[in-house]
Amino acid sequence: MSKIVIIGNSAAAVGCIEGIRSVDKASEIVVISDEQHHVYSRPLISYLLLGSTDRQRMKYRPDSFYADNMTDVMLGKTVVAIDPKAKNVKLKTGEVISYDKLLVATGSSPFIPPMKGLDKAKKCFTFMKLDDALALEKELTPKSRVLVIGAGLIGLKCVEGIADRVGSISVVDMADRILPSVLDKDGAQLVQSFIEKRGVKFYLNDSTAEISENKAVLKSGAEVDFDILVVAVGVRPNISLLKDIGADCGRAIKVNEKCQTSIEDIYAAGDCTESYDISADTNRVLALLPNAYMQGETAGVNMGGGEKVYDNAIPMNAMGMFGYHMITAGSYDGDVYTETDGMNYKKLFYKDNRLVGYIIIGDVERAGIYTSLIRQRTPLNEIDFELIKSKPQLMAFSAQRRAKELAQRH
Amino acid sequence: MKRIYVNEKWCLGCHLCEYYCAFANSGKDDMAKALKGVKINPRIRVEEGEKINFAVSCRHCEEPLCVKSCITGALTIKDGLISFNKDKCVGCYTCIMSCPYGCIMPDGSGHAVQKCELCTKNACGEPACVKGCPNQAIVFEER
Amino acid sequence: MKREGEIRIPSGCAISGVISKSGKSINGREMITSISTMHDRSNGLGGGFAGYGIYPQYPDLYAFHVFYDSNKSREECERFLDRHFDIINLSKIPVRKSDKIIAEPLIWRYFVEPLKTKLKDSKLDEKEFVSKCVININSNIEGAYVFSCGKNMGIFKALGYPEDVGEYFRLDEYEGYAWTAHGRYPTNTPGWWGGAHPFGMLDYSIVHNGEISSYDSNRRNIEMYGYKCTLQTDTEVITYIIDFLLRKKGLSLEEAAKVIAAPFWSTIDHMDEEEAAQARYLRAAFSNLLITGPFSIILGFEGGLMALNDRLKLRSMVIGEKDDRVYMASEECAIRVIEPELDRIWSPNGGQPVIVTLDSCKDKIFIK
Amino acid sequence: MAVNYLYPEYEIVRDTNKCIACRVCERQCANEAHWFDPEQDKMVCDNAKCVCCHRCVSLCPTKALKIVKSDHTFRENANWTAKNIKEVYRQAGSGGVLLSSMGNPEPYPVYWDKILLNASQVTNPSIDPLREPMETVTYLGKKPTKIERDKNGKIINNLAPQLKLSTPVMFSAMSYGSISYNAHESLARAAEELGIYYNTGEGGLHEDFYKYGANTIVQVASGRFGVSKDYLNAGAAIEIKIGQGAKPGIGGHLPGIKVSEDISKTRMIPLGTDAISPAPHHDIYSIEDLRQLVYSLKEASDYKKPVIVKIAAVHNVAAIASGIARSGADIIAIDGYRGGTGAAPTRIRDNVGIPIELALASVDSRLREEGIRDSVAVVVGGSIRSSADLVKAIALGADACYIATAACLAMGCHLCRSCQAGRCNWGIATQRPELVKRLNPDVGYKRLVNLVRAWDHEIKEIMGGMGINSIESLRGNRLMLRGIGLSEKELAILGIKHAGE
Repeated sequence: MSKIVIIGNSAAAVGCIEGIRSVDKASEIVVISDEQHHVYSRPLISYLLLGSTDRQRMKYRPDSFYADNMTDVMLGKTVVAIDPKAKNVKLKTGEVISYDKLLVATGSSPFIPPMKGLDKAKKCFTFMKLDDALALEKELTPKSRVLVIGAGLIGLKCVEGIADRVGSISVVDMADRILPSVLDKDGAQLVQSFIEKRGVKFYLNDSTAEISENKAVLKSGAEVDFDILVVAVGVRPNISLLKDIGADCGRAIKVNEKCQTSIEDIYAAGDCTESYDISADTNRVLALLPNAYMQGETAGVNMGGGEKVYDNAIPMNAMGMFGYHMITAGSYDGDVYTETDGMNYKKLFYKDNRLVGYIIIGDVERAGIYTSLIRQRTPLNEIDFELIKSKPQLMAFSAQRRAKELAQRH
Repeated sequence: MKRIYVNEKWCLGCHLCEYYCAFANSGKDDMAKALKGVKINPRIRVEEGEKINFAVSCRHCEEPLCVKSCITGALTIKDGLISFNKDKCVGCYTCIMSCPYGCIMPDGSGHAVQKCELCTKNACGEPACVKGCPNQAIVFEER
Repeated sequence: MKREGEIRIPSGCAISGVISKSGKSINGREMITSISTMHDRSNGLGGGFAGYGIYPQYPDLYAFHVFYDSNKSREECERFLDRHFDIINLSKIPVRKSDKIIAEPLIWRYFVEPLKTKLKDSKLDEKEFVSKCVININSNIEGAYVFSCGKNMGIFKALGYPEDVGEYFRLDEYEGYAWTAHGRYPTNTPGWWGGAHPFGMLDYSIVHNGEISSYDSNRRNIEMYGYKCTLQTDTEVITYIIDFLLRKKGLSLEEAAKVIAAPFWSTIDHMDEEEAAQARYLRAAFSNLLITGPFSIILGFEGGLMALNDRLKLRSMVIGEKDDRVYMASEECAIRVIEPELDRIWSPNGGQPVIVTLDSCKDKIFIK
Repeated sequence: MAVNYLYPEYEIVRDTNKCIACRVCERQCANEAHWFDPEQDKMVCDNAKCVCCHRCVSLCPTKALKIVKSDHTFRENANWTAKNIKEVYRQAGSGGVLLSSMGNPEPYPVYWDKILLNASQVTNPSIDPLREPMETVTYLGKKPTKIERDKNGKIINNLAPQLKLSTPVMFSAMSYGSISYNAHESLARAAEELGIYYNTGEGGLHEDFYKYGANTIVQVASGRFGVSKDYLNAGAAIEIKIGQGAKPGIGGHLPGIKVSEDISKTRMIPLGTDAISPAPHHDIYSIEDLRQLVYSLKEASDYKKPVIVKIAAVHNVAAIASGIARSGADIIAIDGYRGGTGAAPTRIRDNVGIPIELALASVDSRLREEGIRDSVAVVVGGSIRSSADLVKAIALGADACYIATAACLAMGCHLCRSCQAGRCNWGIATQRPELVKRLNPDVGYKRLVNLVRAWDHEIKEIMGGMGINSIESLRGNRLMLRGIGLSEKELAILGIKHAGE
């Protein structure tokens, strides 16, 4: 029996706790979180504003979760340092918590680039945590003019969340298209048009030149009046705790397949880490909830004395805007199969006899079959690729494979 | 745990499983009342090929990617059964992205998903697709 | 009213038997006493006795007991007997008239042996010759009925309660080493003496209590082998089956019991391999001679008695022992009344034969 | 187009209030009687294509369908019935021999229904099969003529080869070709589980089914399809088929279109060729020829397997059976005129042969009269519809019964009697793969097992009521039977008394 300390209290932490408890019912678990909240789902903050969830329902796990898993939680406590030799962590309050094994799941923080006059904007928010959303919500009025800087996932989900509660929304992004990290140009155009129908105004290939209290002047010369400013240009992994003690870090903390860092008995998971993206053969920060959970779970099982590897991470995103859905995964490289039909849009990317990525907008049914092809690195010559191109279906697999998948437990 | 297994050798492609599924989850007590004039949205789907047909529904995986990926905690696994809490679902479709079998689908509302829960939450008792399959191509058993 | 042979008449009954293993004399009076105790198991429509060792003066001659309806029948029968047998002695069987015994036929007794030339011409063995002749008389001579035809044994039967029948035939004047008795409870009122029991074939006699359900199956099978079930009674068909199995097929008494009251297949499966193989063989080979439905029988034969119940034991039967005597009866009271102090008394299981022989002929009887 | 004189025999009735247009009827009708009409946005049908097989009715989830016999009428009379009129029209249209399937449908007397069973009351106790052993195990084969003993006096097992049945039922011959692979598999597996036998029919034995050999009777018919030494030794018994109740004196004809690769291999004939069974065996023109074939087959199988000779019940059946009993055959199988077939000329099916009840009674009586009943077992078939028929057959003198129509019904057959069309919607009498797969042997075999077990329970119940606890005591026990509404002559042939006697 040992003592496991987890820094952070989101998906990776929950994955870790559930991973530990799947193999180890005895060890002590301590969760240290700088937030004051029972574990909740970060991506749900936009749905909270939208009204499709509430404080209670957005809890990622039930109220009894910590008790059920025999876990001590220290909420509102910030870890300031790790001593890997003494095997303890020091809190801002001066408390020292020892550990036998440590998980760093510190996530990431909004990145606020230097912008001229930003300090003049009185109602300026980021959109990452529950407290951010609650603060933003307080300021929303039906007449509010909102300027969102950043047309990425966070920015647009924020747009969706507040769209019906404000007067107008403008979105500025330096990129030439919305959702530049997940969509290609054509797909982005399709989605953009759809969002524009809801009255949202986009300023792309553009950025703020100067911000004053209620107005932003853009580099293009355009002027945008606003009451509320939301900055959502990106996030930075929180890696300082480990970087300070010499752990191997790139853009984020490096971990192996077992989610171990370069320092003994210290694991890391979630948005603060880099993962190996098998679709692109490269290390990336895959800041997405499923990845965080699975990394956390992998770390947890290993910390609890079990054996688990996580070796098939890929970028993937499922997102809806005003009921218009898109699912993307992998990397957009190699040969391309495209299919468009009105509001439905599909691109498959394949190379070296493997599917490596896809973008589907509109009819997303059964997209997971494509995801699985990427993650399993299924050789395309073993399946009926022509058949599966048009529609994700198990019919494209061999009868033996189907028998295995459908007539056996797994 | 008892699971649903399909054997395509015996699937006739009659689609009755889909109708029995849709009826079982309609909450109505009469099939004609439930399904007449309705485009059904069943949780089990028959794939049709040239000489092959088979039905697919949630496999209730032991390592369920949908549960691990669910951003809300609406999908949970207990005693092998993967259940879905509609109340928590926000319709993000991360599960649709994750399920390797394509067995989670949008529900009728478009704001949430639906999946086979082995008829544990309706009045059917045993999975309706299994009961309704005329050729035992779908079975519910311990393997 | 149809009589036996014209219709099948079910009946309930009482049976009793006794044997002295050392061959000591037992007076017929004892059997009368025994069977009268079970008066209520009869209804006055038939009673009878078989005694073994009762004709020491003619031990090697066949003793034919014959009922005649008329002197015409007698004359015809005697002509037949003359043609086939050497008649050493003939007489009316002495009786003690009583108002309890009515509708008497003529009752004659003949001590005979087959004519050597006739026997030779027939190419049959002696017993087969005799049985064929008896069947011939019973089937073809109207009004004549041979109801006993063994050596050194005799059957006595009539309409009436068995104790009255015993008195009528003056059985107190006979001594034998073994006796059986029968009281009958038929479910109609036939008026024919031949329908009473025991039923005999050569030295085999059967007293039987029960109503077998396999009757027609057994009858139709046994009739393929030269028997004719003229009386349509259980006793008749059981006697023929026993005669067939023992005399024609050469089975031992135990083997015959395994045919008649065959062990259940489930029982056979639990036997050791050799025993099981034999039991399976006997069941498969003689499947149509399995007798089902309730029966308890006492088979009398030269040198012994065998008691046997159907395999479910649907009829009562107890066995008592005292010194060299063995008693068999439907009810214990029928034994206690003649031997109150028994060494042992028990109720054999269904299908388990109880075979008792004279000490002097033990070896002779089992394996032929 | 010529005028079609025939009006559809059946009408498909759809309750549109119940129909949810799931189209299962359309998907499941191989005759294409149903389809969805998008213009009317509803299901429509063509009654002329309906054979009343009930596939759609059975699968319709809302029970929106029923099939009714058309009340359309000809101006018929007792002589010119609708059937006669229609058959004339059909023949005038086609110029051909009319073909039909399954057994004789004409309203000749069904003697089973005129025979009543006995039960014990008072004088003899009935036996409760739930409390006491109740035996239905049956051995089929010759009984030994004499007991032989070794030098220690132990009985030597000199029994001729026997078939041991857990209950006196066997599945009678239906060839692979006339019925499907899955139907054969269902029969084979059911026979194995039940401890009884199924019969290959004349189409050989598929290699997949050699493993069920211990429960298989291999048939040798006039076409000798699929007969080889391996085949003869693959089963537990060999049956020489002389005749079939549905078409005595007639051979068989499996059209080449049904001779698929698997069937061609199993029958040992070229792919796509017609498989024609001659009317007689051309090596059996007399009873002594039969004896030669019996012994040839015994020779080929090392005298280890009983040989069955199967004949149709015809007028002279008793004498023929007597001849067979003396031919060395171990078992005689008699098929009555109501026995089924995959295809027979209608005139033959409806007019040739005699009822199995009378044939059985006269054969059993004759063999007993001749004292040879124990030298042969008698198996009868030809529409044994229930355990009651079976019990009556045993009591009349049969050792066991063959069932095939009832077995087909168990597997889903609805007696639409259009086997000859090869479009069996239930996957039984067809070779079309998409139809064959409709009979999942896991389902089919279980239903067969259920049927036979149910009958076995009923047999035991009936026997118990009679006070009989072993089937052999029922065999030939005609006192357990009484006729009802039968003439003196019929009673005499059946060897039973009238009820009340």
